[in-house]
Amino acid sequence: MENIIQNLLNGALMGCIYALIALGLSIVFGVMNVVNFAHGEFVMLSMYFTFAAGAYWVLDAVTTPLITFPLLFLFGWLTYYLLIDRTLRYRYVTQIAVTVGLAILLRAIAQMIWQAQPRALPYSMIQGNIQIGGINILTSRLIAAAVSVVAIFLVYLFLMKTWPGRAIRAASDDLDAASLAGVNYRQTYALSFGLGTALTALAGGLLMTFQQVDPTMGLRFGLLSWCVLALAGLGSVPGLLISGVIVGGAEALAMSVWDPRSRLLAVYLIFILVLWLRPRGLFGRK
Amino acid sequence: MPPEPILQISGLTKRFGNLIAVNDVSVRLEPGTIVGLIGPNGAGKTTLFNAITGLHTPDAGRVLFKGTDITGMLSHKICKLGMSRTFQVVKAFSILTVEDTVRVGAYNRHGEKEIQAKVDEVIAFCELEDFRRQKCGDLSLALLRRVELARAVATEPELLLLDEAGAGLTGTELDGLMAILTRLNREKGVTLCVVEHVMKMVMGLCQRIVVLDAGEVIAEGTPAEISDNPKVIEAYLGKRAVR
Amino acid sequence: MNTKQRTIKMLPLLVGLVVALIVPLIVGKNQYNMVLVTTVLFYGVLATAWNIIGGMAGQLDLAAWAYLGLGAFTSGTLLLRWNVTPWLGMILGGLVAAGFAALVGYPLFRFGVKEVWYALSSAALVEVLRVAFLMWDEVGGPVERYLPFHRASWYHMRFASYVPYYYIVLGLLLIALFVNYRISRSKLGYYLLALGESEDAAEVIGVDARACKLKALMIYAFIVGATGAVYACLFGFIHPSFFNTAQSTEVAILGIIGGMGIVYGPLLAAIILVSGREFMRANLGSSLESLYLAIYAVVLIVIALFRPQGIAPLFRKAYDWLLSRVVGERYAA
Amino acid sequence: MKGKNWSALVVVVVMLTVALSGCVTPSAPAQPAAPKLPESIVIGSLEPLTGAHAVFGTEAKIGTEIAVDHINAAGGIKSLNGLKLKLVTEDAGENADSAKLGAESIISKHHPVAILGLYISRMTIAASEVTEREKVILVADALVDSVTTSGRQYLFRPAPKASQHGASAVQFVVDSAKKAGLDFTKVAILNEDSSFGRSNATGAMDAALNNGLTIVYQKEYPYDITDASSIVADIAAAKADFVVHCPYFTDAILFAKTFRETGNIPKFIVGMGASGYTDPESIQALGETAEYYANTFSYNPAKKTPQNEKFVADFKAKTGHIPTEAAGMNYYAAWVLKEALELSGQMFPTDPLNPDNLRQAFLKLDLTSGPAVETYPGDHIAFTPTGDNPDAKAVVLQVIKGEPRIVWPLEDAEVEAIFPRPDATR
Repeated sequence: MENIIQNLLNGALMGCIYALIALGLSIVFGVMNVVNFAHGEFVMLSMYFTFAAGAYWVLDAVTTPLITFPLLFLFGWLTYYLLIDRTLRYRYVTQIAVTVGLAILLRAIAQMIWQAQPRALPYSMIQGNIQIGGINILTSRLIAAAVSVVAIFLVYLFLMKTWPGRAIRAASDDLDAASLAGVNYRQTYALSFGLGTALTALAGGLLMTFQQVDPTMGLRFGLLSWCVLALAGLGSVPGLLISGVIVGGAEALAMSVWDPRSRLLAVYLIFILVLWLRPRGLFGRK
Repeated sequence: MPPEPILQISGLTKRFGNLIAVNDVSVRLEPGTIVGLIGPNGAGKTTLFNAITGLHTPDAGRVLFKGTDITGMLSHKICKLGMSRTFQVVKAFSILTVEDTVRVGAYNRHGEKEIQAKVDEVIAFCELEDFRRQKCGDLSLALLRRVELARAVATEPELLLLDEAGAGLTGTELDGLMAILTRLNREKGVTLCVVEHVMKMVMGLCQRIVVLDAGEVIAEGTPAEISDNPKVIEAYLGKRAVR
Repeated sequence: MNTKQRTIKMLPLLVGLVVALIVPLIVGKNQYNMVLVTTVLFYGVLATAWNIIGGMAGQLDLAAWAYLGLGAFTSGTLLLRWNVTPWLGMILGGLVAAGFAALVGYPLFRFGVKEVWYALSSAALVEVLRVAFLMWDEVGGPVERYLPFHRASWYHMRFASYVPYYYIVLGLLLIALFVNYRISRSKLGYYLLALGESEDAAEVIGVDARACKLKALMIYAFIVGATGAVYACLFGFIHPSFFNTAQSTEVAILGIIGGMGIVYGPLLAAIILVSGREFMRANLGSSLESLYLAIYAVVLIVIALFRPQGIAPLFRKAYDWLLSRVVGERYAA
Repeated sequence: MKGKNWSALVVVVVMLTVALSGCVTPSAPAQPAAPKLPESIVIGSLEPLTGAHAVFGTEAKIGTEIAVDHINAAGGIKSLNGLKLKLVTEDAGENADSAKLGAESIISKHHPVAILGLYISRMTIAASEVTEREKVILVADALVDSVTTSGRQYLFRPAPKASQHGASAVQFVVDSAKKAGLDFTKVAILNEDSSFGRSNATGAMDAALNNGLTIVYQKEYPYDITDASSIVADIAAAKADFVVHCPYFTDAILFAKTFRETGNIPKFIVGMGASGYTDPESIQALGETAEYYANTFSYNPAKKTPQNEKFVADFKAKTGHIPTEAAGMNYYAAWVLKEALELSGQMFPTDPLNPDNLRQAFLKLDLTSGPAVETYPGDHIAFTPTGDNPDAKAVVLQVIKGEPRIVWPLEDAEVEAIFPRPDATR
């Protein structure tokens, strides 16, 4: 029993990071209705940047987002103007084709630069564990989860309280009306895409404190974040957090009580069931 | 004793979250007539159409078509029963040609053997001869509206719902459309229900008009009665004044 | 259309068929080239089958290798357990794949899962099956199951050369093309194209979108499943790694690049892109590692951005031009 | 749409022709004429150079390259008038079909006498269908037991097979515990869920039962696992004395970090099947966390023989680190091949490169000295008819002060094992 609580806790903490990853996707898909199949590859790229910053400048993984966040923002911003902007007038099929192409490209580039072998950073300064009763909490997960929650809250405030945030939300509600009200959709879209991409930098930094990265990692995070997004539904930032925790918890539970391989099964079964039975997601407003 | 209505809507309600788009609407359509459905933007006309044709499931109320309860029935089954529609925002089959688009509608009642004859007939009827081999994606809005009408006509409906078929058309195009609709009504006996903003078309075509505002029926009557109705004037002008 | 025009229009088909038939005579000696052309045709079959659900019905299915794997496992398991010939396994594999497609497709379409969500759920399906078969030790499991090794046996569909496989895959390709062609000329085809453009608009003019999509999905799954049986024999084993998301996505990409809903489009894309990819792999592979992947990706992005309707229309234009030059405007298509 | 559909098929035809003409390579004569020898003996290295397994394939290729250089520098095949070896390489991709394609490609382009490769068992068996058909000797560096049990005639595997690795890992711990006077009875067995992982685990389980140990925990997990904390927690709950683990690569790093982070470090953790804990890349990625981890190996980089020291020095000069298992296996495999060619030259002077003759030579090999044995884990090389060497032995490496050191078998040990782990928490 203790073991199950232990595993659920680990899963829930992991789920907070999933929520952070899905938040970027949610902004991109929710606001711009852009189907980004390369989101997982952005996470992978962030992790590699973190690795590079850690390996060459001897930074601790947790501090690397200071550098990688602006870098990824710029990357997302450029990606928007170079690729995504052109796809807006076509059907979603074209968007998928373009973003899948981008995903393959990023994977290939990562493989060329960092080779296929997984890369990891040495022990981070936030590693260790805290014992509470029989429960063993990993410090890195705890801090990662805390940072994720704070980041999600800050993004929430940004969307609710600041002018650019309102512009993003306005564009998500009704593009035509927002354009009339003086919102330049291109800038807003570029901003959203940049922000959505930059958030993966934060997640990447946190993940690298306890995980390794390899070029094929993107697919897994991509599907995972779509799953969290589907479960949460569009437009609910706090809902993402709950969904992330549900997915993380389900994963950990499946791994410990059923079979370690069933982790994916649990995640995808949730995903498919949600699509069938509640396409709006648990907290969606659309 | 009035004849059996072709469509009878009673107490129809459709909500989206907290928004009540259509509230307790009851309407009767007599066979062979042309009825106008008007109202300001956001009055719930399109939602009402969607609820009738099965694209939305209504939250309450019933829809009877030729005496059959079609509430919540799938659109294609309703179409088989003899009702079709067009859309406010044109939904063209851009990669199909005009001819093939009409063919899709014609398959509703015809097998492979008679299909070509039917397609030819509808294309002639809707005066689309010159464009039959063009792709819908390459056509102008006015023509697309005509093609939408044609593919609906090809299903051989008894009742046809037209959602702003006249929007964005020039005067000549409008006259052409009205002529086709009149012929459709007279020659084929198709009952028409038109949602329309273009008053010329509403007044010129319809025998009876239903006015919706904020999801509710606020007036019903002949064109003359409606144009004098103070509630209708308020609904329109009131809205405009707010803007 | 007079006889001469018809002849001109059938000409490409005949020439293509003749060339396809004599390919082994030209390159049959070189097994590597044989396996290359077989691979190209193999992707051609998958992409052509995909055209039914993806191109015509507009459902971006990313689960090709899920059905392929089901076909391979059905046929392979039947052969291993009960010594059932893969020739029969092909049909049974196709049926299992189609049945599974119905099982999955019915609720998906019933609950209106579409567009990006359909794409994602189909991608997830591949992963689900991969994991499920990894865990299902009686049939799958992590250890490869090798089909009985025979130097050559018609009964076991094992041959010492790729030439027979080439003809089997060519046969499947012709079937897939024929099925596509027939569908594109039938009520189902027009219905699929219509609902692929707008489901609502198709529904209100009498198209039963759910049933049509389900039919399309099942036909596609059947062809892909049958191909899976041949795939298992070609490589001599079955393994859950057959359920491959990246390769499934590639099939969809070939369909998109070829031109959605155009019968010969996906085949064209498969011929150009797959042979290009294998050429690059052979020539850049060991020296420049991932470069070919990058080039492949860039080509993909460029085509998707600047030719969103696919490459097939370009080829048709080129052929029309060629015809008008050779036989005069009158017979040009 | 009428009719036009087919028109573009002409273009298909054109493309097919273009695609094919690009593929066609001038075909060389199929077999060298009997008495006349070629200018050099072509051997191939077919390894996964791209994709998920590229890390192993690249090492393997370097190992083979160095071996060929050494063989040629030492005078080539002496029984064939000092004929030199010529190495050709090809990428085998990352899955079975690309492996098969790679095999077809390298054979049709270069007609090698023998091929070394393909590290990944699934790929090896797929490619071996091609080498069987074309009668090309395949010297395999893939360890799964079933590679040699599927009835291949032209396949030989000098390296110890996976179940030998599993058994060695357990035997090492049992020996070390006895030596340290500890009573180890409870073992946890972990493996990633490929056929390789399972083969290793099977060997370990048999060895554990033979040694009277209790298997208190046994788990198979996917190699792309991202969170090992639940498994580590379960191992702690099962109170295992030591863990025998067959990781792939990424997961070894993940598990090592998680053992440390959760503070649930068992008294010993030994890896089986080479990949994982003691690879230079893993040590680099793990930093000090790699300390005390042990791993079985199909190659002994510390073997104190002139040939081995030469190889290690050359390898280090080229790559900056000591040879990994993949490199070592291919190095001695190339020497084994060289010895077989020598023998074939003696046995069949008229047609030494005939695949059936070369196969006979392989089966007749009986080596106890020479460069092959000097780099080999074990001191006797001879093949059974299935192509295995029953006298192959896995060695155990342990990371001590950041360097992998040979600690077992005791007679080959470089240093004494640090046993049990000083940082064990229970």
